Amino acid sequence: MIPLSHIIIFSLIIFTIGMVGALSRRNVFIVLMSIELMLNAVNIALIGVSSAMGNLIGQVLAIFIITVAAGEAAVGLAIVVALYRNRLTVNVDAINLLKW
Amino acid sequence: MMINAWDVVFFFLAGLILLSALGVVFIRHPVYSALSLLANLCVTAILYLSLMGAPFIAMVQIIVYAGAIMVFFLFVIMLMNLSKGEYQERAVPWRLLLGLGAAALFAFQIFILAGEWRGVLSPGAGGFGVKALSHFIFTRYILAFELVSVLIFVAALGAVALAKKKL
Amino acid sequence: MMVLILAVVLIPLLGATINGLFCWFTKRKAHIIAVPAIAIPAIVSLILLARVLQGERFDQVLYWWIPLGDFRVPIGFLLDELSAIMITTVTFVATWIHVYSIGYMDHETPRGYAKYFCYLNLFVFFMLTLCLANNFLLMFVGWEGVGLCSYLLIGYWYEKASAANAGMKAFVVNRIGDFGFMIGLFLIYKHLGTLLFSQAFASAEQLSVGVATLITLLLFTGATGKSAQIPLYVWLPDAMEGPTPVSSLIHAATMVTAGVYMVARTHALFNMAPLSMEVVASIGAATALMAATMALVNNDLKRILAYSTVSQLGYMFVGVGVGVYAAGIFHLFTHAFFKGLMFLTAGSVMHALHGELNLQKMGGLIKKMPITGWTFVVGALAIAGIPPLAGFWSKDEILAGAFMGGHRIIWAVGTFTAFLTAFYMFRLIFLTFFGEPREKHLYDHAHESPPVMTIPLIVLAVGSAVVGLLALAPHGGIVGFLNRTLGEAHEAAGHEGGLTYILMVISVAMGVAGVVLAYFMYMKRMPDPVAMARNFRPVYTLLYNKYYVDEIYFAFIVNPVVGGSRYALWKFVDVIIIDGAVNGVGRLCRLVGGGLRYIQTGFIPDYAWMILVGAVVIYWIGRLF
Amino acid sequence: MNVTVPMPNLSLVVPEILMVILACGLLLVDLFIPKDRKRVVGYIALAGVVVVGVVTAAFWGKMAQPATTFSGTFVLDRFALFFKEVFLFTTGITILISLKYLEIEKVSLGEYYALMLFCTLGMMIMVSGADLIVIYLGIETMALSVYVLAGFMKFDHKCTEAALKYFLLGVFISGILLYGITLIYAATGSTQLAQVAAVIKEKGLAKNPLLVLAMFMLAAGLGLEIAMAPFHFWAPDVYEGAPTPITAFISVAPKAAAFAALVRIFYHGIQLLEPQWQILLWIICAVTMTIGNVTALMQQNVKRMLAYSSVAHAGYILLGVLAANQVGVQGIAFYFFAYAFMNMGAFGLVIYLRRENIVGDDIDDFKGLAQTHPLLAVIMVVFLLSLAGIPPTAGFVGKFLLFAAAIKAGFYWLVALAALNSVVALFYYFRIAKAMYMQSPEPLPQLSPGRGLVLALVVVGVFTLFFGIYPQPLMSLAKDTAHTFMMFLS
Repeated sequence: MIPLSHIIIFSLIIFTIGMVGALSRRNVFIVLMSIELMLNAVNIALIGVSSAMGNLIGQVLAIFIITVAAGEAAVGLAIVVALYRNRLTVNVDAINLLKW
Repeated sequence: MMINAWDVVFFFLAGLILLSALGVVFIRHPVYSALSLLANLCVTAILYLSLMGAPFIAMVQIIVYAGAIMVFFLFVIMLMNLSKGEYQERAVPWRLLLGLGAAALFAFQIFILAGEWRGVLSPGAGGFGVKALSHFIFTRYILAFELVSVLIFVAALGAVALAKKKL
Repeated sequence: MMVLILAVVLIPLLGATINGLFCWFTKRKAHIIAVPAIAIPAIVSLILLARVLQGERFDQVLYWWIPLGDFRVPIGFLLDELSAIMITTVTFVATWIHVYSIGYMDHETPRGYAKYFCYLNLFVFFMLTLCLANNFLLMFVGWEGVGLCSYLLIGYWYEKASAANAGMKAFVVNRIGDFGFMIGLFLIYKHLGTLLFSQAFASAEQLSVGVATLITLLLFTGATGKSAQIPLYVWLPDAMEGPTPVSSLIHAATMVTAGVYMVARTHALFNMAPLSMEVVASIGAATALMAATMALVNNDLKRILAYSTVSQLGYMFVGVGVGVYAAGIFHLFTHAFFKGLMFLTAGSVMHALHGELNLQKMGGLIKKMPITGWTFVVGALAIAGIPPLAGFWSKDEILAGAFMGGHRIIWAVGTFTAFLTAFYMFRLIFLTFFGEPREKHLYDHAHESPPVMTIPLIVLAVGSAVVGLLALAPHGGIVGFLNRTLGEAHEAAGHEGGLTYILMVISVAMGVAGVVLAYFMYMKRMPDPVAMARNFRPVYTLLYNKYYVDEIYFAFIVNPVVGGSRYALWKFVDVIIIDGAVNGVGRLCRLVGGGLRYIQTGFIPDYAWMILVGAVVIYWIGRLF
Repeated sequence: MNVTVPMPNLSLVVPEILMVILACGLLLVDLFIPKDRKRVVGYIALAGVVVVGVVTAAFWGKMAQPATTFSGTFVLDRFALFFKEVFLFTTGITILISLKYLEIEKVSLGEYYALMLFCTLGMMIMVSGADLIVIYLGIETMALSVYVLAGFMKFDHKCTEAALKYFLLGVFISGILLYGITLIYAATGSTQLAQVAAVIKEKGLAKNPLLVLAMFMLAAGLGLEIAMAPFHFWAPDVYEGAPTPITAFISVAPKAAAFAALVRIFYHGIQLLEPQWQILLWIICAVTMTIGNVTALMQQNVKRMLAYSSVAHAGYILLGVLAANQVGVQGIAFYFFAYAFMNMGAFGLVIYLRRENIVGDDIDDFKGLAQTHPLLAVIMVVFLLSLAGIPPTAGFVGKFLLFAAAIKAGFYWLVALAALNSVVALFYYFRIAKAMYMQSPEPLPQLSPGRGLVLALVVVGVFTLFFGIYPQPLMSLAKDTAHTFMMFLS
């Protein structure tokens, strides 16, 4: 018997780790992967709640999130590839032509 | 406080997931970072399977997430074949601190609400089969399901349009 | 009915839009769009007039602009006897002036040509809106719209400094009047709670005399600006810098009469305020006299006509001021014909003499340009009040109304002004068209204008000759017709057989006297005008310099304001207060803006954590409240 | 094993189905059209959008009552229809202004139009979604297409950078949005708005901190597309970098979609949390208006200035959301059409100034426009007046409605602040007018706009003026929209 709050706090920790990665890392790939980590944390929470409540909606949403994550990864990586061709860098700190 | 076997499983898996998550964020080299994420996703799948009674999600997690997305990531990272200087970031401590601070602030916000989460997981109670899930998707969420197919198509279309070299 | 009214209003707008948007396409052919865009409404107006004659009336809100709870702004039209006469006059005169412009604006650049017709159509649109509005706000929109077009057209040749200045002067002077008008509107809305004419006039009797006086005086301030009355008449003579057809249409026949129309339209309010009526009549009489005296000695063809316009507008205000609203509008109606005509003939003369306006250089032109000359004479006879031409009937109505209403002094002033009018008009005629040519060179090159210009002259001359006879139509003639809306204020006292005829004889005698005097002075040189000017030098100088009003305004109003603002205001208010406060706020804003933009560092992680921190902070502020 | 899958009522999703067919068909047609004639694809897309617009409009009369399908996850009401028309109109105009631009930028591709249609599809689903899952998927469909479109000029450094910024922040925020959905799900056991509302009422969860947090996370997720502070940071950069037609598009359509989804979730899902979300939106509204307007003051790039202006406009529209009354919804609906006219127009002008080597987005590019292209300058002034909210333009009517709604709801201070902000806004709009009218032109290459662009400018210019002078038709449509929407609430 695992209390739901454990699961949620755990997912929250993972979510926060992902967020830290997204905020502090500068390699675009790692930023992207950190965001995937955040989505994964959401999934843990969703399936946990779904399981605890005996309600399938959470699982359905989790499946969709996984699929959307795939789509996001595809588009994101394509953008990174296009950017890399132009600038020969994948470092988010080097990307600030547009400012002010 | 009684400790039963499921608790042990949970804490073990949680520990693994946590470690691999930290790995994703703190490992320098993107390839190793990606591998760490791969591990993270696989262990999460085990968590779904063992504790949350969600075998289908576990499978999807392995096949789509680990199998497709991560391979895609690794493929692109290796395709670019970044030199060492590219991925070796200079540490920007204030940014890390700010990131940590902001994230902590956010976490704190949800954390103090932990008491609001009621209910327990009962692992081993069986959970839902694939049949129930699919019935649910194909009746109630059929629109969402169709929409996801459009979304995947859009993603593929967009990715090709952006990534192909010639116009 | 609604469809017809909309057609009258919107067709000119359509014409303006086409010429405005496609000036690169219409170019020289702009008139093909512009003339029908006025001619069709003119025909439709006649149909409408006929239906109004049969007793039809139209007053309907087309739609409410932003209807939301209590705040409702009506957009709607009112067609009654008054507006029917107005739109017929406007469209009829405008049509012929459009035709005339085809010839007159011949030398313009293709785009300028299209632009000119675009403005002219737009002006007619706004003028018709003004006349047909069934509420104060829409009337105000038209009021401002015609002002805008007038401003644009005065400054049409904006390369010329005098034209640009004149445009500016008209703009500024009119704003002073409009300001009064606007406050008047606010007061009406505040005290009567409506902007609709029908509702406002129905409840006008609730107003106390004081409030009514205040409102009407404010409205009249607007009218003095637009209709060039003392003290705001100074812009009109300068407005003659615009193309002559514009002077004819806007600054003689239509726009400047808007003030008279407005007073007549709001007669229900004016009836509540006897004091305001006195003010209107007195200012009208004073303006009539003053402008006429200024016209006596001027040598500029168009300016004489401009002063004459101011003077005639004074008559109209006398009419509406003494309560014979119908007579005032009747004079407006006849004036549109003969003054429009005279400006067009002046334009024809200018056209022939390459822009020469000085009377002293003309003379004997009637041999070279007979149509122009004789049509002008018709117009002058009309304005001089010689029966049976148009001016006689309307002027007589006004003067009779003033006399019957007990305004003996005003009647006397008006009658004397009639004499002056006849005199300066025929002075102009004798100097221009008769006698010996004084500038051989100019005379030799003079030629009659092309038919496209002379036909409108003939049409308007015929109009000037006969429209006065409408007074004799059955059922009280045009005055009786107008009185169906305007009410018979003092009419009960009028037309007491013999007295009326005596007054009529007196005013005709005054007109004839003026013509005869002018003939002897300028054709026979006895008494010699030059000698007269020498003998009465102070008076002559005073008149020649237009009573120094411009100079006085400059000395006492413009210069102190400009100088004061330059020295006192600029030094003190601007530097210390404006710079310190308003500019300070502006500067603060810019400073903050300048600072805030640097938040936008361009780095993605920065954005992410700022979003996060901002969100958390806002969340907690929200939770704590 | 027999599983019966009940057939949902497909008639309500006919516009969406048509949209998918159109977009896929477009991709097929694209294969057979030679590279130098891709414009044809644009024409087909435009024709299709018009058809879908007509089909959508045909629903109006039948939808006096909202109708649901797909087990209540999809709702069609006048509110949704109205916003769908906004999207379709914006898409149509965007296609018109793109035709020539894409050729100048040498990225004329069939995929561009297909993606735009998919994006529109996503937004159409968003406003019709009655279930958070469907709304989320609608957002993602829209967002993925827009990310790609924003980076469509893939050889342009700024453009790809804009796409990356948009993408990363968008995905980051969508994580937060998902957490918000999870929280709502955890608290109420459902994601369907009607059920969420019922559970909140039944269990008395109006003050539940989980829900309050969830509400804020949802607002954050939608706030990114709305570009409200503090989620607006991407907007100026992306607006500047993206292809100008796409900038015009994302300044209107996704914003409208996100607003519509926000209104639907807040009014129909968690309306019992009104006191809580009013406080939050109050703060956000005040900050958004002020930041947008004040920062815009010092911008030299017109696209960037309009980006900040669009942030400020998001603030004004939030007034309508806050008011939570019928006039507010009416104002939002009206404002989005007005906003579509004037903003598309202003960006269209920037595209008009696009010529070889000049993007046309610097304020100096507007110098002396009144002398070289007087008509163009006049049209721009109409758009600027409308953006500044001065009569007689559609922008004034819209702003009037929003302010009136807020006053009716008692937000006097906020309206005062909004009015003050409108005055500040005058300054930077005036800067463009000043450049056009009071400065002399520099010798620049001839402008060569496409016919599509001219048509689009005339259409939006006429609409801006027409609905300023005669707002009645649009207002009554917006009123019906608001009426049925709020009726469902009570």
